[in-house]
Amino acid sequence: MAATEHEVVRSELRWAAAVSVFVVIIFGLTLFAALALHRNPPSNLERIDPKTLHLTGEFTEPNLGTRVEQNGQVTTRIVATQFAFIPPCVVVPADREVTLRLASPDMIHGILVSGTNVNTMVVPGYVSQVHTVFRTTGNLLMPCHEFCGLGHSQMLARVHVVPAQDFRPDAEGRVSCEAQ
Amino acid sequence: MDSTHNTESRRVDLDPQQPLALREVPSGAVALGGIAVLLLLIAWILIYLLIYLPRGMIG
Amino acid sequence: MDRKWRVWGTLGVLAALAVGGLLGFIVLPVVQGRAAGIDAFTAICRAVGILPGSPARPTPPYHAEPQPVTKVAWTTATFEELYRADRANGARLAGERCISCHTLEGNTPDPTIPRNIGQSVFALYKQLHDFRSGSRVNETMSPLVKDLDDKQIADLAAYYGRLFRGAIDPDVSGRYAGIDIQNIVSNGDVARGLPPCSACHATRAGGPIETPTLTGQYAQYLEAQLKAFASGARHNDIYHRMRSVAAKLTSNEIRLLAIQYSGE
Amino acid sequence: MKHNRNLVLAHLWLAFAVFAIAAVFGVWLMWVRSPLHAPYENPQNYFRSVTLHGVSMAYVLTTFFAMGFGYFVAETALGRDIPGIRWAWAAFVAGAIGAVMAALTVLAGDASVLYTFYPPLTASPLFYIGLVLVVGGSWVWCTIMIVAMTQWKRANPGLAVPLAMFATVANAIMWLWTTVGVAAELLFQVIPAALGWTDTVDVGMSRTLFSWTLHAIVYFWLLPAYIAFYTMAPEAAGGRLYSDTMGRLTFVLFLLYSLPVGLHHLFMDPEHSTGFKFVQTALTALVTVPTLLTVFTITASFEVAGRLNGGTGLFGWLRALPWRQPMVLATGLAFFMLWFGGGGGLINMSYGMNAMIHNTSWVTAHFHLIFGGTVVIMYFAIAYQIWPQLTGRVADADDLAQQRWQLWLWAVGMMVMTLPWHWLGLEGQWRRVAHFDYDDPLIAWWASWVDLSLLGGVILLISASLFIVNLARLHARQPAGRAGPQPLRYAVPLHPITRLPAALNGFALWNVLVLVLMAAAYGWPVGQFIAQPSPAAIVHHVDRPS
Repeated sequence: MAATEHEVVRSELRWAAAVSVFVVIIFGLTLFAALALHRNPPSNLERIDPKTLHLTGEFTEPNLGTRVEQNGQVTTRIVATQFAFIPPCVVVPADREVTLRLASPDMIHGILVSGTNVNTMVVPGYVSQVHTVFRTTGNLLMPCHEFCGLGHSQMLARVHVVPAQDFRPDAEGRVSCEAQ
Repeated sequence: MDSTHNTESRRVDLDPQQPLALREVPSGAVALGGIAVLLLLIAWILIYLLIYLPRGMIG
Repeated sequence: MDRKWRVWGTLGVLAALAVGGLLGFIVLPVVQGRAAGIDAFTAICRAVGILPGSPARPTPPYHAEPQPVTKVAWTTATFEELYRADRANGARLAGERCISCHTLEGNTPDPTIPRNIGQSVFALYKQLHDFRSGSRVNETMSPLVKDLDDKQIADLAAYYGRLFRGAIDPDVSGRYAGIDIQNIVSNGDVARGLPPCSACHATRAGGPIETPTLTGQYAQYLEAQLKAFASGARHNDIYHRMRSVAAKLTSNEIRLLAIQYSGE
Repeated sequence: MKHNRNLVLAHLWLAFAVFAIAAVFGVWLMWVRSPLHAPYENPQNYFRSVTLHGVSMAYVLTTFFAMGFGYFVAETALGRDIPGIRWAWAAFVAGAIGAVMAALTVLAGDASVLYTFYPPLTASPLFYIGLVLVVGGSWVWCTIMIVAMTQWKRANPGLAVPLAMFATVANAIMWLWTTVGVAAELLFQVIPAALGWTDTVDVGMSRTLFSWTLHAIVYFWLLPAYIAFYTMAPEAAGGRLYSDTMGRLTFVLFLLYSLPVGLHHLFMDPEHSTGFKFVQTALTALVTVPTLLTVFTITASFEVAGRLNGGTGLFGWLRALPWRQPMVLATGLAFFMLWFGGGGGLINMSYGMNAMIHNTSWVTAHFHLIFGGTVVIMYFAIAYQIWPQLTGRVADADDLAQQRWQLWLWAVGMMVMTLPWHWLGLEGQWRRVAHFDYDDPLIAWWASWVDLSLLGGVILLISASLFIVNLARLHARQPAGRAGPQPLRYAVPLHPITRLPAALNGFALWNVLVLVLMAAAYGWPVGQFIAQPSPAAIVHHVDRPS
């Protein structure tokens, strides 16, 4: 079958065609996951000045943690700063869409929530926004997974995923770990 | 400075028409490569279905 | 035969870009935007990156008033102010208000008063600024700095402090207070999520700008501040940095840490 | 190989010496992060060592190996002297000084910013200037490779450039294109900040400029291994290269599609929009094609060798291959690891699926397996293949046995180290951590898997030391009466090249297409920071008190 260079090239092109089908299948399933199942890398390109983050309204300390906004969106705001997440523990409802909004006043940080697809970098200068639905209830890890200084190894927060009926916002719509 | 194309030692010199042994080339490569790529696709799809999708919405 | 390669090469590249672009900039945002109630134009602009927000989800509103724990912001303007501070003016101001407690070179013998000789300029600037803005309250310090403006605070900080902070007392390198305390200082405690003290307070840690030098400070003062952070009486640390650390320490650890850093 | 023996040896010995030292640090790192207690265990030492391990393996071992191997190929494949030999030595000295500068700064603790050195953490200026010297030296090498090929083509009009040289020049051109990103980041953003000329830095722009380099650099590391696959492995197996044309096309596809895909390192970053991330996902899907073509072409070349050696039936040729040849054994082991490493890459590139494993041990496992495994095992095989040409000492039966042992240990060690990492990465184990809390119920069960990967690391250290011993053995004097080494012969294609289009003998067309691709893929992602800079972040120095 490889008698002449022409046959060789033809066999290579047939292999290339087969391999292209392989790549198209993977690319297609990736596209399907994005289109129908809302599996996208988080990006919302929203700028915020890290130097004055602590002076803003949204990321002021009392407004951090989980809150049900007036339009019903469950939003968890977390600040990632050198060597701790504020608040170090957040409560989120299961089986209900949650929006995580994170910002950093100093370094590049990053979060993942173990056992879920929740993952984003937290870059000073930008607000990171992640939309997800937590299927399993329980206590999940939320570490900082980007090197941010000598205390990086200790930078670890918790996510308490509670069943919908145990998710009881207070008057201002806030839910915190201490209250649980 | 002879560089690349002398002929002695291990390499068997090919006579003009193909020796009998090379008739089936590249069927072995297609078989081995095909199995490897197929297993790769199956592995990718298993991770896609069993780990990626159940872990929920993102982004 | 070469023209064939040029044609096929270019077509291949343009086709790849076209498929990627069509899906990435048009199909994905429009389909996802419709499901989230975002109009096609906004979704496409967000996918291209000229409008903030995700093409697939509305950005949630927020209703909260800023309640900052400090008014200090490390902007380039603040840095310029400190680089150009006038130490002579600082010395004159110190002569009027500070030397009765802190002494001329900031090396007071009274253990309840912090030694600020050689302290970081940024740390001094922040604390003075917080006393003035009320973010930090002290019956002696607050009235003293009430009427100072930013420039005067910068001059005072530049007088007592140093741009590149070293140990307050160079020949003091702290005192060994047991392996557990040494471990907290250099390794922290991952079980409690307690970062090592040296992660910020070591001189080459790359930690927050306003981190003060602790080595050579009075133990009594250090212990008092740690207890204030733990109880929340003192709360001018940006985003709970010291309050979260102090809350995790036992009172014995606080006492020993103060001894370790002070060298007494 | 008469004239530039010392130039090649200097490059390769610097590369492998730095590799051996960095391997020791690698195992210490795994000891510290394991449940066991390692000596000198504290964050300063841990992150200083991570930086040293990364910089040594990613910038010094790779760049100097590629340069040394490039000089060897330029002389032996083209059969003529290397132009600008004095420039080559100057570049080597500058690069060596740069490497030493960077290493000493890191060891002194003034550059604990990891090998990715993302601001706002900023190290000592000496560290960055050291890296600039290494990259600058490699630019001189790129120019020499291009000039050597151009001179050869002028002296042999109409002839096909030997595949080994064609691929080396493709690698050099790709390297020139990709270092534009990191050079711009270093010269315009990071070094001014390190020198204190600016107090702030645009973090979004610096990560984007670094991502411009971050993918094609791994193909700059990978191409020498692919040159060995195409031009050495078939020869060592006693066969032919199945298709020279497709070999050239593979290297062209690498040049084209490894450059405009850097954003897949920033999928989880907030400063880029979904649109450009998806475009670069599509282009990354295309960069899998040349690897899949290579798997077929080299397997077919091995099939030719196996059948010539008497193998029959569908897979009989596999057994008939001369597995006792280190180059053949290394290629087999490399392809085995490539299945896992490449598979990991397919998961990483799949747009939303990246969220499942970004910055987890899965990614660490991926690049250790595909670079540390597939590529570095081929660096070993190339070294074993060309060392006799450099020292005049032919490997005897004992040498070959030791070499095979070393290759097997490396492959086994790499698999044992990285498989647990893949699994733990999926379970959420995050990166660059000095201490895990193994008492935490969610982390406790990781302990035995981390110990297993530590065992893999120890095997790798044994293999690395054995490699240095094996190289030293090839410097021993050739016993009298034994025949000296034959000049190295590159693989001959199954069918002699009759007509070769200019497009597969030069890079003019491909450079134009790379420009189009880079403009489309990186135009706005970089341009957006020029149009509207991101809010600047304060620089935090780690080489002096802030």
